[in-house]
Amino acid sequence: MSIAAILVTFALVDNVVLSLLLGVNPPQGVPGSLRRALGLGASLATLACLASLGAWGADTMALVPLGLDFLRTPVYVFLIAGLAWLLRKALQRFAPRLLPSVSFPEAAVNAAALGVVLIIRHGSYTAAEGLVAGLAAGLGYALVMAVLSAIRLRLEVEQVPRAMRGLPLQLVSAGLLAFAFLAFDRAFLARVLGG
Amino acid sequence: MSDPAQGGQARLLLSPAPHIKAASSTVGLAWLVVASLLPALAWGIALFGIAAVRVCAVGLAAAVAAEALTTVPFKRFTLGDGSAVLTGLIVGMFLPAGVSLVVPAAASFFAIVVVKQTFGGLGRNWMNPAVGGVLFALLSWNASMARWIPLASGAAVPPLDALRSALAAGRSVPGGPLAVLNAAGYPFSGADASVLGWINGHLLGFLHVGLPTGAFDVVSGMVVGPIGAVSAPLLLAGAAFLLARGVIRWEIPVAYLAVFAVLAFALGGPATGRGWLTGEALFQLLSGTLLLGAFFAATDPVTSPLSRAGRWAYGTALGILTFVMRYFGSVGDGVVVSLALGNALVPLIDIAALGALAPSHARKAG
Amino acid sequence: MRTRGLPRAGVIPPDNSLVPRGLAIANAAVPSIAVIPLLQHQGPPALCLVRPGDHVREGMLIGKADGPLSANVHSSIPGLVLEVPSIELPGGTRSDAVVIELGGEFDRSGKPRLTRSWESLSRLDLLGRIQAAGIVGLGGSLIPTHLKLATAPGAGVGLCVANGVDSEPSLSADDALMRLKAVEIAEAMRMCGKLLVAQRLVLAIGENQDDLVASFERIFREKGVACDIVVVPSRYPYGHEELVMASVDGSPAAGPHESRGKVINVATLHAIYEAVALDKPMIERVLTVTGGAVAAPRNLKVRIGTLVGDLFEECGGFSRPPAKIVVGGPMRGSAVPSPDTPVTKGTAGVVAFSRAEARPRVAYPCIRCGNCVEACPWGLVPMRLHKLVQQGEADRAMEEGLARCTECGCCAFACPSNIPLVVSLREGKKAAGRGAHV
Amino acid sequence: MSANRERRSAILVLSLLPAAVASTRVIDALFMAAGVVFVLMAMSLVLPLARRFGRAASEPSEASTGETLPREGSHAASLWGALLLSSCFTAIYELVLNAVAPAESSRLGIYVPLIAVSFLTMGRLDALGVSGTARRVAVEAMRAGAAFSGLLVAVTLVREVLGAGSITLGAAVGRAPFFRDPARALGLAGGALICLGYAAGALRLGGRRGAAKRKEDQR
Repeated sequence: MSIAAILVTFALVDNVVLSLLLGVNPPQGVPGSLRRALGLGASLATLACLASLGAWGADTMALVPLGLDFLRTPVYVFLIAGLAWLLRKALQRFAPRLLPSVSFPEAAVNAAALGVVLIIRHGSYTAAEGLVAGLAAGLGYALVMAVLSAIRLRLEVEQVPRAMRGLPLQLVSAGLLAFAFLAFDRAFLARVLGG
Repeated sequence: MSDPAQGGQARLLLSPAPHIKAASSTVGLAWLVVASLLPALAWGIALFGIAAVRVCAVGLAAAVAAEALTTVPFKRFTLGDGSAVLTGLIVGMFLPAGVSLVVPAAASFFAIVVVKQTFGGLGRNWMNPAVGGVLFALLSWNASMARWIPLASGAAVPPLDALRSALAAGRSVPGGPLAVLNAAGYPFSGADASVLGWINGHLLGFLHVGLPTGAFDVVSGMVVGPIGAVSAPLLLAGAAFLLARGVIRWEIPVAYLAVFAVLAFALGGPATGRGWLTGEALFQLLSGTLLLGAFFAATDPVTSPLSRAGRWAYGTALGILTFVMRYFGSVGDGVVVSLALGNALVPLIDIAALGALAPSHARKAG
Repeated sequence: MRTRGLPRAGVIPPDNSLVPRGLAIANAAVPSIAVIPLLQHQGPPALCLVRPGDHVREGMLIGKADGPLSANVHSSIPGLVLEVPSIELPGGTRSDAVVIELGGEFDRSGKPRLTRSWESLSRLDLLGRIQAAGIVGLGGSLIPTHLKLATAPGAGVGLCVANGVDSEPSLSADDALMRLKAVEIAEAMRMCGKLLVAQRLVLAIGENQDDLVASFERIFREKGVACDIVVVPSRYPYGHEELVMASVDGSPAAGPHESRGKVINVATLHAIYEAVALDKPMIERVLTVTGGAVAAPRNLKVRIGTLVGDLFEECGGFSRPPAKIVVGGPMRGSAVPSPDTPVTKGTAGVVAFSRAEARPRVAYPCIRCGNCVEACPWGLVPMRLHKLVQQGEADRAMEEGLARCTECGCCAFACPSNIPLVVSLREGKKAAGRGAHV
Repeated sequence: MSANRERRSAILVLSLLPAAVASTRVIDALFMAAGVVFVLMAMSLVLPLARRFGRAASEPSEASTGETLPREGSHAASLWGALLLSSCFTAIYELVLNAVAPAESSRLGIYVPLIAVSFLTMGRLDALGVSGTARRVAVEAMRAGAAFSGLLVAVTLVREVLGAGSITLGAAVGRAPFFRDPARALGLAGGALICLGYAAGALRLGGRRGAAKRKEDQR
């Protein structure tokens, strides 16, 4: 698969939020500011890149040769948790200014990263392709989160039905957006890259 | 003495400033748009017959029923504002006449209930209800959405679809989309032959150029297509009426169509088997639901940006999206899905253009 | 001379000015009863110097400025003080008012006055006369004028702008004043230039008044005043100080304009001239009486304290029954419950709307047309601020710029859904101050 | 109290997202629900034991739901442990599913391993780990699992009937005859999001009704 195909696939066609439904954070749902949306995207891009690399290493060096692929889930989970922890420590140490806008130890990002890594490993990509895929997933996540958080900012001031205020409307909005994103399907991918 | 306080006259009004108002009013805007759509709808009904009436009637009735069901129990009476009727009408006009009647009903219902009333009704939805409803139909009933009613000339699919399948089959010939269609044996009407024969013979003959067969059909709307989208002249007339009355703003359709035409001309050539800078912009502009979408769905004030700069950006984004979706996408002719994506971008465009919608983007005082 | 590059802002209200341009200013009859509020300015009310039963002379000080932000109040007619009740002023504030019954002799009116030379006066003396005369900003600010003209020694401002742009649609009192008293205004500009040690004098007028350019150019040439004339777009609210300043120095309305120069309304300038050259306190002003219910709308020179109802009598009474009477202009003025409210220093006009004009309008849902965004001269998003306030998020509205709202009314004027945006934004400012929910 | 309730239903709905998109047929929903219930129950049984052996980290964690990962402090170790447990139980379920229903296992694909980091397991775990007796913890876990399963099956049922016109239970496919033209869009990811949006709204309405009723009962 070409680099462009991987980018389009992971950013648009198999968008983390809209087709895997991963990475929406429980307490507030969609982020309440664009800054935070982009921070989440950056966090996911970094984490998914590193984790896909790590997962590739673990698979090729340990799990597959030893016939331990049933241990993939715990290994990936720990890999991602550990990486997130390390990234946070590193940021605290070297760039504390960035801390408020990125968010490493977050369930949403971790679940999304796990999803991305699982897809990458299921699709048997190479290490380099995995890196690009992780980056693309982060980009797609940032894009969708930015759009959704702008929609959220707009809906926040409207008098919406009380039962639907907040999370329910965010989900319905995400659903409508997911419908629109179906424009980016496999046929689209094939035509763009083929034509 | 005509002192009102002592003259026993009616008491003076005590309303807050400002005490004068601009002449514009939202009352009846939606009804004006409905009126402007009727000629194009009538054309579609004339072409496709009773089936078209059925589809539009079901779409309209479902929209009105859905609006009534979601508002009347809450003591809100909004049917008079015309927005539900407009939504139902546009949904019907986007559909082919041969579609199963479940489709207009479900699309209108989805449009009103999910896309609009879930968000609190008119003015609060971020996606145009009709666009959402038609998108839902396109995703749900793909096969039914391609059930066209053939014309007397024998044409059974829209020229755009015929072009697509001809190109997909590798039957590209030099000379543009109509040449491809003619080579593929697409039937055009008898009127087309006689009108073009006259034009080519009497007006253009001495210039040694000629309009390709099918040009008259495509321009006049004697083609297969969605009920309300076939007649370009009547759609343009409706749009001109709305523009003249100040109901819609011109920035969005102008940017939309211009960007799309430029892209179709510059980059659309290779897709139709020709070189760069040779794309057939006019054929693409007049085909499919582009004019209907650009003038009647993209201009919905609720789902378009607040500022002038934002409207230019929105129109441009729509042009790009529609180009990409029409040439590479597979959801309908790419207009509806582009409008849906464009609607989703509007809140972002507003933030960028106004810089005042998010607290972190609040303008500095001064 | 013409300004360009300004953001397109504001609105073009329908031209309702029923007073023909160039119609002479008529003198209103001296009222038999004058009601003179002690609060006619920003800041605390003046201290009352008279008691019921006192006899007052024309132009006598009856209210003494209470602190530096306050302004003197003078009696506009000679006569007997009947009482000093508390009355409600247009807009809802309350103030004590001295009620005077006309009687006795006029000290000033009808007597020839000598024009005093002011060139030799020191800046302090000049300022003292302005302060004593109780002059306040007549363009709407109502800030005591001597505060604006007082500068620290040696620290002059760059610009001194005379603002002749209509402050409100339909109000042509300033325009009439400029046509009638151009020489006096030019003279007052020189005074202010001296007071402010201004490097540049500018007269700003609206596009719709550009026939005034030639006459002012001639006067400036004759008097040897170095003064530029700047023509600003005739859109409301381009008469606002900040926008006038932006028009004059070409930069967009940003930052406190006070540091770049001073903008003084022409009516204020005329009052300054009268105070300095004629030793006349602020006891009368020119205002516009108009509206669809008025038989013969016109500009009147009116004594402070005259009741609004009497002004309509001056203009031929009502041609049709008034449904709403507004003190001030149609965009920002306050509707009053009865015409028995006095003219104050800040009253630039009174409008009597007929029933057809005052028809109340039903509000419809916002359809996000963006008209209010285009109309707002301060680049705000009124519809979003309104919704924030309605949601009880007034503090967030302040963060998003509500504090910059001047309540000019452009958004509500432009709103096709008749949403009372100004009311809501005003509520929001109050609520944000309290930190409470509306 | 109501804010807490709100937060709980938010966790419930959001943890449903990946499971809901994976389940386009009722049978998928049953298998996903079984997995979640299994992991939840197993953890609620093992965790108190593990805690008894380990150092009792009895402080409640500060941000609970948003945090699946240890930051600092005394509960860090227990969170790492919980993560270990949940991923191991998930791996066990994967193995079992693969053995019992290999076709189903490959259909659900990556969504089974994702149970490990599901907000529900994590969110519960926080509540579980810190307070209460083993029995209370088990009851809590059971209640959460039941809510998850019920909602997932309900949403999937709606989506399958309206979106595919069928009801699939195991190999048996029931046709819903009156849906000759099913709205396929509901079977897509967007359909899952929209259905869950309404489910969240309904939960809130139900919660509010319930709270009002309880208030009345107390009077």
